[in-house]
Order: sequence, then structure tokens, then C-alpha cells
Amino acid sequence: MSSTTLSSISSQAGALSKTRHVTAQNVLMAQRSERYSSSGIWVGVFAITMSFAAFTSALFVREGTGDWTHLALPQVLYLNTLLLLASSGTLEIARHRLSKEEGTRKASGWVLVTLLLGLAFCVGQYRAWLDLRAQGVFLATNPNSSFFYLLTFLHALHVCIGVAVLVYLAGRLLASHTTFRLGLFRNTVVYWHFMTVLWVYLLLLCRMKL
Amino acid sequence: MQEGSLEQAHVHAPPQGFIRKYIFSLDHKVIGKQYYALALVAVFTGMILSWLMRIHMVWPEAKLPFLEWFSKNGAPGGIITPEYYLSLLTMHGTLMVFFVLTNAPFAAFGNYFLPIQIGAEDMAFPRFNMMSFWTTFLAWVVLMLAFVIPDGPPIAGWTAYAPLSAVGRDAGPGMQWGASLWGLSIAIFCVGSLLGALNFIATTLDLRAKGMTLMRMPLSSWAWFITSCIALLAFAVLLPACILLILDRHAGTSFYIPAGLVISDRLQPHSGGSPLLWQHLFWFFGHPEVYIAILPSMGIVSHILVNSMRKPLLSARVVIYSMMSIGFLSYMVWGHHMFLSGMNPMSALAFSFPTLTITIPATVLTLMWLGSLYGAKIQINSASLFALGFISMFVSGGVSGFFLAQPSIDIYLHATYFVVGHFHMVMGVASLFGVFAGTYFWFPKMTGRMMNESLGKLHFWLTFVGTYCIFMPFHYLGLIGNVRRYQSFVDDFMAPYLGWHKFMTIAALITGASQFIFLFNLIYSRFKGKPAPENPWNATSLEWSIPSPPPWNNFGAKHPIVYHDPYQYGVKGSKGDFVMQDSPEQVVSASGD
Amino acid sequence: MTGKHVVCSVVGMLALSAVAVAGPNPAGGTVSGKVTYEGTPAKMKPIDMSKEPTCAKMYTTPPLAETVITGSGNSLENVVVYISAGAPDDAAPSTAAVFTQKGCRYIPHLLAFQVNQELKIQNEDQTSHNIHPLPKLNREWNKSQPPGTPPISEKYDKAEIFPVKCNVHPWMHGTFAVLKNSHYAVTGDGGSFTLPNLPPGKYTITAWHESYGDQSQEITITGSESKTVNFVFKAKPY
Amino acid sequence: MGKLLAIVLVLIAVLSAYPIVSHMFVLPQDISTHGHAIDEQISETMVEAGISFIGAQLVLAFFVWSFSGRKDDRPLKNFPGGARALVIAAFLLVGTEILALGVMGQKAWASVYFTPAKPDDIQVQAQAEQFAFYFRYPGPDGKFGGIHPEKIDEGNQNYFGLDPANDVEARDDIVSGELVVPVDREVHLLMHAKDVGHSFYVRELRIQQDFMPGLDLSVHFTATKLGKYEIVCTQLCGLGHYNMKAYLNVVSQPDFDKWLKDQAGQ
Repeated sequence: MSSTTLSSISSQAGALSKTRHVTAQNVLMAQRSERYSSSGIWVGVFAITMSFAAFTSALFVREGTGDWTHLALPQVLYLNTLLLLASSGTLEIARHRLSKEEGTRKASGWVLVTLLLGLAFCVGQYRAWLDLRAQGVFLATNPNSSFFYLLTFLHALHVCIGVAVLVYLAGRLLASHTTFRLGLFRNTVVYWHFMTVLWVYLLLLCRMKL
Repeated sequence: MQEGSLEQAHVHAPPQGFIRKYIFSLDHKVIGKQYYALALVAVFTGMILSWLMRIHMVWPEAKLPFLEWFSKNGAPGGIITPEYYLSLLTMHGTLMVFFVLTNAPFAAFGNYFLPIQIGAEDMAFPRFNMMSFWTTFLAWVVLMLAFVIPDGPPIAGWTAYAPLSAVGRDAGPGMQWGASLWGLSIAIFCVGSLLGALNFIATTLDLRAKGMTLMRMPLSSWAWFITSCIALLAFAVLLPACILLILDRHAGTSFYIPAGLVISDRLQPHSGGSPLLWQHLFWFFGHPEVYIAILPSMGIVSHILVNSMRKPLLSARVVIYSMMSIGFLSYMVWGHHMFLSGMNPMSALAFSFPTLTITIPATVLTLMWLGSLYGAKIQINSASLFALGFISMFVSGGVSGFFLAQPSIDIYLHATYFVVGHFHMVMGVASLFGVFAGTYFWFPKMTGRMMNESLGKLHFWLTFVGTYCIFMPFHYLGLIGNVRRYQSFVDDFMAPYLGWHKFMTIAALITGASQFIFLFNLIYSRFKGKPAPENPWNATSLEWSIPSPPPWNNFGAKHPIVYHDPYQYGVKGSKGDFVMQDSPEQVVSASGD
Repeated sequence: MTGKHVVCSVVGMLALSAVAVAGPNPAGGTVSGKVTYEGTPAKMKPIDMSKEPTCAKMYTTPPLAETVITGSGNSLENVVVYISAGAPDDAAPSTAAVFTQKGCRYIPHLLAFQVNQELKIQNEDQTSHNIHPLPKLNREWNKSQPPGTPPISEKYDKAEIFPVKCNVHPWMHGTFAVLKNSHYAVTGDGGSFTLPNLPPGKYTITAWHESYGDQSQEITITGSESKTVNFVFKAKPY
Repeated sequence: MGKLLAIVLVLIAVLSAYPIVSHMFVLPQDISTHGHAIDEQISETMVEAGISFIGAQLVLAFFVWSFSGRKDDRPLKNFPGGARALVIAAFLLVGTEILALGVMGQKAWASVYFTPAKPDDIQVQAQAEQFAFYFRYPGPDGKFGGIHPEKIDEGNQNYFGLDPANDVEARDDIVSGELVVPVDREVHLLMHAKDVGHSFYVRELRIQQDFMPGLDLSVHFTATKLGKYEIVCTQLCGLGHYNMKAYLNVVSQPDFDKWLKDQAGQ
């Protein structure tokens, strides 16, 4: 289904030449996009919250239907928690530096630290799974282990996405790119903090229920 | 693509090259058309599946050689096997609910017109937008694969109740790999829909043009906005449900499968799962899904009715609030699908009341439409015919809800044809009428050419009368206890009613055939239709203030400024009996309240 | 598929002609015997087919289950006696083994046939049947057969004895015995069996019963003698 | 064209109502003690739904007839009372309707689910499986033998997985493919699913209840008329779903006792 006809092509050309000049409009765009991108991330956070809420309710239902046992959480999880909390802190620092317009270099350092901490967290989670496997506790061993592997894996997956974006942003910063995507950065900060909060919640859930 | 900073990501340059323009396009208009095309393919597939089911049901010995060629196990000697009937049923339901009723009124039209109606250049996140379509497309491909694998499509129905859907091979043909493809496809579909919904919400909240207050948004945009809020919640729950299902099927977990099941003489290696869990998660999505399908059509129909009435609705606000409360209530009623599933009988009553309560906003909506028709100057054309037909359908399908909302009556009517008739009319046909209306109304804007009116009217009459002939008897047969999802009626007591089934089948064949008129009209008018002016319907909303079809950035360089409520009809305007939203001329507000 | 089919049947024909040339092997020995049981076998219950009137009305008195069928003199029917070791694998005969669904029962209840021999399954009832063999070594399949559809043709390429069931009619259970060689017999009324044309050699003869398991005996054939081998199974009351 | 639509709408309203008002489709006879409540509920709802349906269609038809394709420039009119009146009307009418239906419906529902089974009832266990129902009577000892899924052997007619060898209570259990019950005596049906979800539906009994695997539910009913009635499965359970049925045989108490004896004899 093509959408182009002669008239629209010509108008495109015209429009293009116009947009180059109308700088006021671009400014307007800038303000707008700051707003929209921010509400976008909050909608996303809401969606992720909902899915994990669904998993939680599933967990509660499943707890009520027999063969629910107990799962000894690997100790490494607490270390991982500290790592993730720390990463949130370092990312805050980075955000602070950027907003205070001190050259992007300093900020980029903190971003790097953050994403390294994030990676460390993921590795730590992997370690936790290895510990469980060593005890002969696998995904299908019992409902508790099923939920543990599932929740931790999905959360780690989300963290990895965050890390990927940070890598991209760090690259931008180091290259001190003329158009550093500030909006994207701020969204990532929100997302990252949300991941930390989500993890603390999941940890508590696992402690109390699994 | 271009290295514009995010601050200007959606001010993308005109796309270059075929791929960028039409395949992996960031343009919400192209993406909208892609969704529409996908829905079109899905709806015709689904329709043909329903034909096969109806034919087999009334002529069980009918030999369909082409079907044997298509699936040797499914139709040996051209005769549909019981399991293949269920495969057709499952695929029909899945295609229609997910890839037609969710895609066409919401994703397709929403993508195309939401940004334009609120005066934006594009969606908030064009890349997400492109991703959401291609994810949905991938979901469709995965689902279609079930037709070609040796195992065949799943046989668990579109609701895929556990444990039937969760135990795998032993549950029967199609349940080894077909059902896995189903689960995977739905999971992928959820991701696509979540991305889409996120985009819709962000766009509506933040990309509205100057002066476009929320209350000045056209009702269609409102419907898409509310729907995207529902979808965000619904699919965020269905996705986990599908993940658990896939794990049960392939990772040996026991979320849905209890202990001690013996299927095909094999003791299933599971323990402790809860089949009710699937039903709860599924219907928590499933009931709002009904409104995901119907709300956009309500908005589209209101949008079109106002235009063809040449006078504002009695109260656009009331319509908006009704749609909101429907969306809100839709999350408190999922249990009415499970009255007989073994929930606490008390909860049945708890679910019954909000379900009955939904009839209030639904009635208000209907009265708003009817009341607004009073004293109007209704212009009859294909679009308005389908819009009026929508009202009739919505009422007919709605009143049967009275019965099913009551647990006591559900004891008798649950899982009968009454239910099938109910949801086909109110969720299926009604929202498709909205899509048809929208197509006849917006086609000129989308393609720059008018659709053929006489073909459109012919299409309407056949479809309108035809659908009543098909689905009214469903209710009657339900009343005498005709059970659904049966591939043939071995029970003696059904014999006297087979005549009605034949009648329904023939009606279905004719009505279905008449949809090819519509298809032809689409294709013919796309290339040979007479060129469309900028505003063929003398409409007021922003999409009619730009060329047909719109340029790649919708409004060119100028950013529209909105001065009025969306529906300034029946006023003294410079162009006639209407004033467009972006025209600065002063009018006495003619809104109904 | 069809190509393979052709090849198989050709091979089958060759085998057949070979047998024809050799004729009733003069030097061949014959093993015959009787399968009996001791103890009290379970009482077979009548099958309740009320859910499938088209089948139920074919019987004046409801038929009994067929897991254990006994005859006069404690003889045991539906026992497959075959040579499990010692005999070379035979090529499959070109004739198809026929498995019939009639009156919602399997005829025969136990069908013995050879590896790669064509298996023909037909439905003579007015209702849809579903054939679901449950092998462990072979490929599992599960097909329905509505009335009026052509016979289902299948093959098994590994020797194995496994149950076959109809998913639609729970009481319909039978057995497929897929065997390596052509030296086998299924005991009928009287529980007797005969394995003719055994070339000289040392064999293991195995008798298999659906619910009493299997037994084996060694036997050596030195010429054109005929030997007797009897099997006695322990019957269980439940 | 608008006028035509109006006519078609009227026709649809009339023709749709006709089969109902002319009793072309009537519910099968009710043979239960609670069924009348449900039937009344249905007819009540039918009246209310019917009125709303016909009313709405006729109003739509009337408005379309009188307000479509007007070439003259009579001024546009607004509905007397405007939106507010209509909203209030909707709330009052539908609200009362809902309350009425809800309250009455509650009674009917309660009669099925909130009244406990009588002590003198007959206990029957129903097992749903792909694709048949089997019914188990405790036999003389009045006790059901335990269920051992691994012992299930359908070829040998052991559908429940009983273990008569070791379980004495199981030896006298009576298993039947049809549900035989005495008339005017309450039956307490203990529902067990062997494999997947199923449902127990007897139109004449006005009873429908799902079998939920891993969750043994129960219903109780009293059949008041002798005769043979169809039991069908209404929960999609696999390829043989359409063929999953059994018969409910309501007999006199003496016949029932005799039947039990005969079964025990086999």
C-alpha cells in the first residue's frame, strides 16, 4: 500500500526545505520531546510493574496449591543487591555532573562505573544460579525454584537492556558527541533506578515466600 | 538512520528508498497501513476457516479435496477430522481476536490517525512504532507456521485452557509443537502490543498540538487513548501467563499442571500446579481484550456519526466518560468467564454485579448516539451506513449480555451457542462494522482516492442482513442448549435443529463472499478511484486540514494550532455548516452540553 | 514416502518369491505348543458402550474386555509367540497387516506383523475413531479416522510390542507386535501355536501376553524334526 | 436509502423477536427441584432484554427514517432534555434493572450453590476423562476405594485406578458408564477429572459444572422425572470433545436398588 503521490512528494520537498530554516520550531520540538520521552518511560515502568505484579499474584496462587517448599537463597544475592544499589548511586552522580554542565568526560567515567556495576550484578545473578544448580536445584525442581529462576532471569534480562543503553550512551559521551541524547539518558536513569527498586522488591518477595 | 538527537528524533527527514519508505518505515502512516494490511490478510484467513467449520458441521461427509492437499492428516480423503476441526476453531479465534480485532480498529487506524488528529508530526517513538508492527508481524508468521508443521495447529481453542494446553504431545495432535507456536506467537504479540500502547499513550499525552486540550481531542483519538491504557495493562498480564505456559510445556515446571494426571495412558510428570491460575491470568487479559476490540470502533463510529449527522453529539464529554468507565470496569469482571470453574460461589456474585454495571455506561453510550440522531440531517453513505449498523449490532449483541452476566443463568447458558452468538455480535461484528465505517470514511485521506459508493452500499446491505442471519440463530440454539465447539452433533436431540445450522452456514457463505466485494473495492479504488479532495466529507478534525494523502510529516512545516472543540457542525462557518478545529474564525460553541 | 513404499514392496516380493522357490523347507523343523495359565485369572468385565450408541446397539449383550481371554483347559489366547533370537531378520512381506475397528473394538485385539510391513487400519463404524499407538522406540503418531475416510497406511521400522488405543473410546485398547522375522504366531482358541519351516539352529522362543508379561525358552533345531514347547503363565485375580 | 435502512431495522427487530415470542425455541423440560428458579430468571431477563432490544432498534429506525437525507433546511433540533435527561434515564432504568436481576439471580444461584447437600443423599463419584464420563458407586460398604493414577488400566476397565488387590474398599465399588439415580432423591456428585478440564452439563437438570483437574468439586441435585437424559461435556477437552457424553438414567427407587445389585453381580 504505497502512500506517495506526486502531490505529496512535492510537498515533502517543500516541507523539508522549510524545516531546515524554522529553528524556533526545533526548539519547540526540543522542549516537547523532553516531556514526551519522560512520560514514555513512566508508562514503560508501569507496564513492567504490571507484569511483575502478575507474576507475584501467580506466585501467591501457586503457593496455595500444594507441594510448596522452601528455597535457601544463595548468599551472593545480597552482594549483588549492594552492587545494584551502588550502581544507582553512581548513575545519580553521573546525572548530577551532566546537569551541572561540567564537561561530559567526568560524567562518562561515572556512567562507565555504573554499567560495570550493572554487569557485575548480572554475573553475580548467574553465580547465584550456579550455586543452586550445584545443590541440584533446577528450574523444574519445585515451584519455589521455578519462580526464583524465572523472576531473577527476567529481572537480569531487563538490567542487561539497561546496560546496553548505557554502553551506547557512554560511547556518545566519550566521543563527546555534539548531539548527546540527554532525553534518552534521563530515561535510562529512571529505568535504572526502577530496576534497583524492582530488584529489592523481588529479593524481599523471594526471602519471604520462596 | 539520521543522527538527529532524540530531542528531534521524530522530526525525521523524508524517508529515502523503498525499504525505508514502505517496509521498515518510521512513518506512523505507513505503519498504520501495514497493520491494516496484516489485519486484512488475517481476517480473510479467519473467515475461510469459519467457512470450513460451518461446512463440515452441517455436511460432515462433504469431501474437500483442496483441504486434503493442504493437510493430509487434517482431512484424509477431504473429510475434516475432529482434531482438525478444533485446529480450525483455534486458529479462527486466535487470528480474529488478536490479529484482526486488536490490529484493525486500534493499531491500524490508531497509528494512522491518532498523531494527525492531535496535530503531531509522528508517534512519540517512531522506532518503537516500527518495532511494534514488525513484532506483531513476526507473531503472525509464528502462528501461521502451525499450519505447515507436520504436527498441525493446536486444538485447545483460543483460550488455551490448561492443562490441555500445557501438557504437550499427549493432549492430542497439534499439542506438541502447534501449541508451542501458539504460545510463542501470543507472547510475541504481547510485546508488540505493549510497545504500541506505550507509544499511543506517550503520543497522546505529550505531542498534542498547541490548543489541543485533552477535551478537544476527537472521540476516535479518545477511544484509542483509553484503549491503549487498557491494552498496556492487559497485555502486561497476558505476557507472563504465556511465559509460564511455555515453561510448563518445555521446561518441566508445574505452574498450571496438577499432580496425578493420566493423559493418553501416561502419568504426567507434574505436581501441584493450578489450572485455575491460567484461567485467572488469561481472563484478566481476556475480558479487557473485548473492550480493546470494541472501544476504538465506538470512537470511530462516534467520530463518523457526528460528521454525517452534521450536528454535534448531545455530549462528547458523556461519551468520553462512558468509554473511560467501561475501560475501568472491564478490569473487575474477568471472573464472569469462570462462574462454573470452581471458584468460590461467593466470588461469582462479586463478579456478576460489576458485569451488570457495565451495561450502564454502555446504555448511556447508545442513548447518546440515538439521542444525537434526533433532529439531525443524516447523510447516508457507506461510512454512515456502517456506523448506524454498528449501533444496531452493538445493541443486539449487548442485550444478550444481560443473560450471561448472571451466574444463575450462566449455569444453563454457559458454553452454549448463546455465548458464541453474543460475543460474535458485540465483539466481532460490531467492531468490524466500526472498521468498515472507518475504512469508507478515511480511505480518501489514506490513499487520495474515493472508494466506490455503490459497491460500498452493496457491501453494507449484504453484510448487515447477512450477519443478523448468521448470529441471531446462535442465540436461539443456545437457548435450547446447543453446546459450542462441537464438530458435529451426534446427540439425537439436535436433529430437529440441523435445518437452522444449514441456514446459518449458507448465510455465512453468502456474507463471507460479499466481503470480497469490499476487498475488490479497496484494490480497485486504490488505483482507479476518483481523486479525493482534501476534505471530502466537510469534516472538522485536523486530519481533514491536510492534503490527501498527507505528506510524510503530516502538517509540513506549520504546526497546527487548535481553536475549537472537535465537532463544530451545524454552525455558520466560512466553508459551510462547519468550522474546522484549526480555523481561527469564531463560532458559538455548538456542543451539546 | 511413496518411493520408499515401492522399494519396500519390491523387497517384499523378492522375499516372497525366494520363499516360493524354497517352498516348504524339507530340512525345516517345526515348533508347536500350547500356552496355558495356572491360578485364577481376573474376571473380564462387560464393556459399557452406552456413550457410543452406534456401537452399543451392535451387541445384544455387552462384550467383555479382551485383556485376558481364556479357553478350555486353561488355554490362553492372544499370546504372541515369536523367535526373539537366533533367526535372521526377514524382509517384510508385501501383504499388508490389516487392523479393523468394528463395533468400537479392535479386530484383531493383538496384531502381529513384521518390521517395515505395511499396516492398514480401517474404520467400519459409523463414528470417528482415533488410532493412537504408544510405542517407545518407534515414532509415535495419533490420527483420527472419521467414517468414510480411506484406510490409514503406516509402517514401523523397529521391532517392538506396544499398546494401541482409541482416544475417543477409552475401552478400545489393542496391541501391535512388530517383529523382526516371519517366524511368529498368535494363539487363538485353544491356546495352541505352530512355528513351521525353522532352518536348523539355536533359537530363543518368546511368548508375550498383554497382562502376564513374557517368557522365553531356548530350543535347538537340528533337522526336519518337530518339537513341542509349552508356556505356562501365572494368572492374577486382579 | 435511509428509509430502506429504517425498514430493514424494523424487519430485523420483528423477525428476531418472532422465534422467541412464538416459542419456536423452548428450553427442554426441567426435571430438577431448583431449575424453575433459573427458568424464571431466564424469562424475566428475556422480557427486559427483549424490550431494550426492540425498543432500541425501533427508535434507531424511527430516527433514521425521519432525519436522514433531509435536503430542506429545517433547523437542527436537539433531543428534548438533552444529554442530562438521557443519562439520568439510563441510570434509573438500567440501574433498577440490574438490581432486580442481580437480586433475583442471587436466589437462583444460591439454590444451587449455597444450600448444602442433605445427609440422606446418594454419593456418586463422577470421573471425566478424554472422552467419556465414568460413575462410581461406593457399593455395600458405602466407602469409595482410593484412586491410584498409576493403576489406571482402561483396556481392563479400571478407569479410576482402583487397587482391588490391596484395597478392600475398592473391591465392591461399582463403576458404570451411565449415571443411574433414583427419582426424587438428592444426588451428591463428587467430580474428579482424570486428565484435563471437562464439564458436566445436563440441560434438563439445569446443572452445569466444570471438572477442574487437581481440584475435586461437587454439585448436588434432585431429579424429579423418570427418564433418560443426555450428559454432555461443555469444556473443550481435546479431539473427542464433541463425542464426550453419557446418559443420566432416572429410575424408581426399587429399580435403582435392583440395578445396583446387578452391577455388583458382574
